[in-house]
Amino acid sequence: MSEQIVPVKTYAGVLAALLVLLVATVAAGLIEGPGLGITTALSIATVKAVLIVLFFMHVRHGSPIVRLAAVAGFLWLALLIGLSMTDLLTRDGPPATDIPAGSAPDASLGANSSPTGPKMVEQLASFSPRNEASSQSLIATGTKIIDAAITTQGAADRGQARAVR
Amino acid sequence: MNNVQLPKRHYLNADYNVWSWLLSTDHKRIGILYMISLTLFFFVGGAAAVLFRLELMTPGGDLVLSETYNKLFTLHGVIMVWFFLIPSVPTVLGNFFLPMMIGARDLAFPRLNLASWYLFVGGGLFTVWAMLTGGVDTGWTFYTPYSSTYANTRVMLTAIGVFVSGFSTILTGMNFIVTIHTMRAPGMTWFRLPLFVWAHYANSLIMVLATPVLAVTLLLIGMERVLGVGVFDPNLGGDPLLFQHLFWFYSHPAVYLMILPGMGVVSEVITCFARKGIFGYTFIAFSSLAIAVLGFLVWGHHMFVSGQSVLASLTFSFLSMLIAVPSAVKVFNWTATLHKGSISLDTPMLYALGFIGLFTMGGLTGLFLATLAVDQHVHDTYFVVAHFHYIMVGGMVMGYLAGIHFWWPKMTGRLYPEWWGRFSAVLIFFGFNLTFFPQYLLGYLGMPRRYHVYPDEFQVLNVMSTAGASILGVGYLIPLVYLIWSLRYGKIAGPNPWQATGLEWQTPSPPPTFNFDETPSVTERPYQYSPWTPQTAPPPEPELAAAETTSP
Amino acid sequence: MSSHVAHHFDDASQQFDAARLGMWIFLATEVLFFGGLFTGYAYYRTLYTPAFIEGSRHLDLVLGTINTAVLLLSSFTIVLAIRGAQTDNRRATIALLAATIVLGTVFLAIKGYEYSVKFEEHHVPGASFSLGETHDEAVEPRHVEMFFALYFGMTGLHAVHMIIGVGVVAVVCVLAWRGHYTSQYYTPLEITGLYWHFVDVVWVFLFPLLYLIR
Amino acid sequence: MDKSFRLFPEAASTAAPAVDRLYFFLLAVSSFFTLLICVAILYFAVKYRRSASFARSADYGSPWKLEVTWSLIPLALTMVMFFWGAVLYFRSHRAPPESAKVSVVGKQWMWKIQHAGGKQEINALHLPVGRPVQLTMISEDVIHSFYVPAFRLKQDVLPGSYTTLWFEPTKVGRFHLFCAEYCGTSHSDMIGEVVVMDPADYSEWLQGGPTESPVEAGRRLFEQFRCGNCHAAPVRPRCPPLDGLYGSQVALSGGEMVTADEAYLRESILNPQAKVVAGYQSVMPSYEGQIDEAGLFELIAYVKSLAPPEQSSDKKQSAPQ
Repeated sequence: MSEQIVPVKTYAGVLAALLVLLVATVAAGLIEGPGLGITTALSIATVKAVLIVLFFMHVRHGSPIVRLAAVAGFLWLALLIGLSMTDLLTRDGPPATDIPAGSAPDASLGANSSPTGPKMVEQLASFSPRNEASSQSLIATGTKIIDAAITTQGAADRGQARAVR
Repeated sequence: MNNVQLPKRHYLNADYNVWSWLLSTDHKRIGILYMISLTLFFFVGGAAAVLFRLELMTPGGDLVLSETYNKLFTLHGVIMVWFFLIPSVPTVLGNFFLPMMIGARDLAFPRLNLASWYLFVGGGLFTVWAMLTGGVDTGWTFYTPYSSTYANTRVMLTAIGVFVSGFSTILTGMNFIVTIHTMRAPGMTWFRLPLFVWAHYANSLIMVLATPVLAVTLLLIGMERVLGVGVFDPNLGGDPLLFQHLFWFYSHPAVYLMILPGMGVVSEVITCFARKGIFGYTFIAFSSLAIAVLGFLVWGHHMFVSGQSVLASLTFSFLSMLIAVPSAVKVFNWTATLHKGSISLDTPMLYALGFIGLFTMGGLTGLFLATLAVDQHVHDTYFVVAHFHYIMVGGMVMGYLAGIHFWWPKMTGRLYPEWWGRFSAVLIFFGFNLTFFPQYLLGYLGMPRRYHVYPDEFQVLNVMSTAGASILGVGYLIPLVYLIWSLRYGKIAGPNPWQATGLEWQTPSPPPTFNFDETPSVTERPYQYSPWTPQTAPPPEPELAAAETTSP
Repeated sequence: MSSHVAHHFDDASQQFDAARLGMWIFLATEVLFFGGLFTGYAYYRTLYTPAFIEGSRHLDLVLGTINTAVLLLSSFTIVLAIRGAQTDNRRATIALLAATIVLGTVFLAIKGYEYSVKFEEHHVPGASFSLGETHDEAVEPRHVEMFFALYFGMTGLHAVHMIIGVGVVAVVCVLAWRGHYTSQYYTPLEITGLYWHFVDVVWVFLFPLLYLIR
Repeated sequence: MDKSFRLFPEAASTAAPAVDRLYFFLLAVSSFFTLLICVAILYFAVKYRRSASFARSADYGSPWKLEVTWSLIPLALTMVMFFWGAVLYFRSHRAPPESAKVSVVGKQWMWKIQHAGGKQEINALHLPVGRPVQLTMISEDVIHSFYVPAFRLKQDVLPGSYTTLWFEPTKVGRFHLFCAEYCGTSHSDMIGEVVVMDPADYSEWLQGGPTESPVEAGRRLFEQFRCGNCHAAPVRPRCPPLDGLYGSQVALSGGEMVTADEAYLRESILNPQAKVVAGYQSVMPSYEGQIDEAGLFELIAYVKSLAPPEQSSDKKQSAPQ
């Protein structure tokens, strides 16, 4: 067996760190206001998980492939959550012609309205449709670029459509 | 070749009683067990297809009721996807040959391998029982809220069967990855691995990382359906699109589960029958990994008209386009392998070339579906049906048959009748195209999938499709007959009837229980074929085989 | 070559590597198994943030904290049990495995108590779900029900893993008592430990997500 | 409907020729590569057959250049497909402001359609040629999908939330309307037709039969459910007033702002506690299960018609027709 024997002191140190972090996360959860708490709590949880994985699960001394396997699951979970949220956070938006006068016509792009509008998750706020400065302007810019590229083709369509009529 | 004899002792005659099979931990025997069970499931699923193709001969619903029709296509989808296509090449050919190709005596976890088979067969028989005695009508996609609230059929029983067999897939994938990492023979470095092994490595990554999400999704359907706890149904506060995200996070990569191992088989077969080293080994190997990884990033292209956000649709369309590149790289490299080879069109080669042609068409029509505006028109029509059948049947089933024919002599020690082999390969190719090519046209015309009755003007193309399906059905029955026939009457193959390279050919056919009498050591890259060797006179048999053989 | 090496392995080290890698790959699938529920959580927490905060207020933070500490401690005891095998200290191994079983059982008992309280308060999703009189009127009870659906789904799945874990630890404890494990061969102990720590890691994320949003 | 056998569908909307052009581009690229591969395979299989004699050589040196070439060419082509498809997709998600409004309710297994003027139909949609139309769609049960092949457009119809689809018919005629998302036993019976008419025929058709405009129907529901008892109480209303609400920004008790769009109105009727207006108590009961989706469309139409007293003239879009 090629396993290294880790001193008890190391394990005890890790346990102590984990318990301190537990106290810290509960304290932070009680003190901080809504919203910020979840970021802090998840950061602390991540630190705790990394400690357990590195020391208790011996990844620190593990072979590269074991490290890869340890990371892969979490990476793939990030893909699943990340890309699903890309949809959810940019989905809301009123239908096209129902936008009150004065707001950008491009706001119509997310044609579907979910039953309850999404609340922003702080870290991903830049994707939120409510954030005019980001997602809508992103889509608006995209639309403009593409529109410029196809003006001639659009005109051709219209012409053809009239001719058919 | 008449002087060649079967070896005296091999894995098939090592033990005869039933328990020596049902409790075997020999990867080769488990591969055979899988082959028998898969064949059974294939013909159950195929029978359903024949029935509903007959129904679709006429526009009206005159053969079966709507309920029955819906249960038939669901049965076909569920059985074919989970109990034939996904397990086919990995569990039969992968199980049998992956350890032999890397020079191992068995998979890393032989008992787990046997447990996988039990989970698979248990889940499969349970599902078939549930679907034949009561039926389920949700389609294999189980879309919510239909499946979770509205369907009155055996959704839960079917889901349980699929759930159980999912663990079989996970365990198989895990077994393969560990085997490839830890069990390679001396000298078998990563870039000396046959491409079949690379394909299975990539495939196992998907098995391991995607399947659990399906399992938990089915669990959530169960929660909603049985306990009435809302997860996906809007009436209970849920969102049906979450289901689609979770489901396609599994099911799109699952499409690559159905094609990557087939690609592995084709890489082996093409080189052998072109007598030439594979062109662009590294590119084919890494394109398998690229497909496996990119395959996880494209699921939203099933949701362009689902109400998904525009930004998400754009992202997924863009990522879906990228996956065309590794697929194209593979096709170009296989074609280049043929250049200046010494090609013989034996049965496995016919299947493999058929695979390349049909996969090319299936892959290219995938681009139509990844293109946002075209997908708005063809999504959920017969265009989609044709596309994925070109990949799954034109691709995977052709790959599976190529592999079965290529390695049949190794598995059984006997050759199948070559003329019948070529005949059925050609028949299947034409039957397949006649069945599914008209469906592309139907799809662009706008015929939605899963329609029991349809407008009259679609009839001509549907009749063509049904005619093709009957040819295809006959095409699949012929190999079943002659392969069974060959078990007793086929010519003795000898250790290496194709003069193939690769470790699996350096041991007698059928192989001994522990695969090799002596652990082989590897000194060169795979596919050291030389087109200059005259092929009319076979090279002398290795000493190994001669020593093992004896008169019957 | 040890007698514990199966026929198809060359040596004990290869077998150990294979077992450990196999366990890690299994754990990667477990991450995604729980991951489906975490995705559901992220999805609905985004949609129904106030309801989730409301739901979280109905959980017992003290018991949750105690349970977290219990689990962290059990990870410590099991890692020391493995160290015991590595140093051929059989008594320590057995005692520490027994301690792990006790801690796991304490966790499950506390969890069971929490569940029973939720039953009495009608917080279990389903027809009889009710938030009682005390809740914030601005939240929709149906969305709080979604929180509890995920709470029971996630902690339930976690508890099932804990029950399996306690069972497996009990088996290896008996085997250790019979002297199966030495510094030359302790693979089952090591992979049991990996599983146990993984279940712990899941809880480390569940705890703040369920108990600490307010 | 043209019932004769054909290999290519009719094109009857402004979107259709554009989609067809893209389709032909894809078809050309695909055919080229399919032929390239198939011809190459057949040619090699014959030319380099085992019995043929030629100078066989397998030494190619490094394949890097070739590999990079045949990776980049497909990549470039797929990027063209992506951008071209994205352009048309954008266009299909941006209805012209002058679009006529039609509401669509899908249920197992029929389409219920109501025009802005109140005319209702089942499994049929009558439209004037040459005028853009925007559908606002919702399902009462499972997911359906509104699909008109001749228009090259489809959009899933979801329970619980609105989706929209717009198109401009260019051809007089009758076209298939299909449900494209599998929705249960009689999925294939959930079909209807889109009848595109000359504007003159259309206005004649609109006159026929009894109609009650959605606003009037909505007012009837408003009175039936006694919504006015709270929302229109003359002195110290317990609920927010509804005049001029539609399209405005509403401050919620949580401090956020929302636009009062259709989705917001629908949610506030079915699930009043989700978004409580700042300064009000959450006293409104839920009307879920009491009003069906068609009724909700009417009630929302009525609320939309309640213009603020001073500036009623700007709300031309939501005013009763």
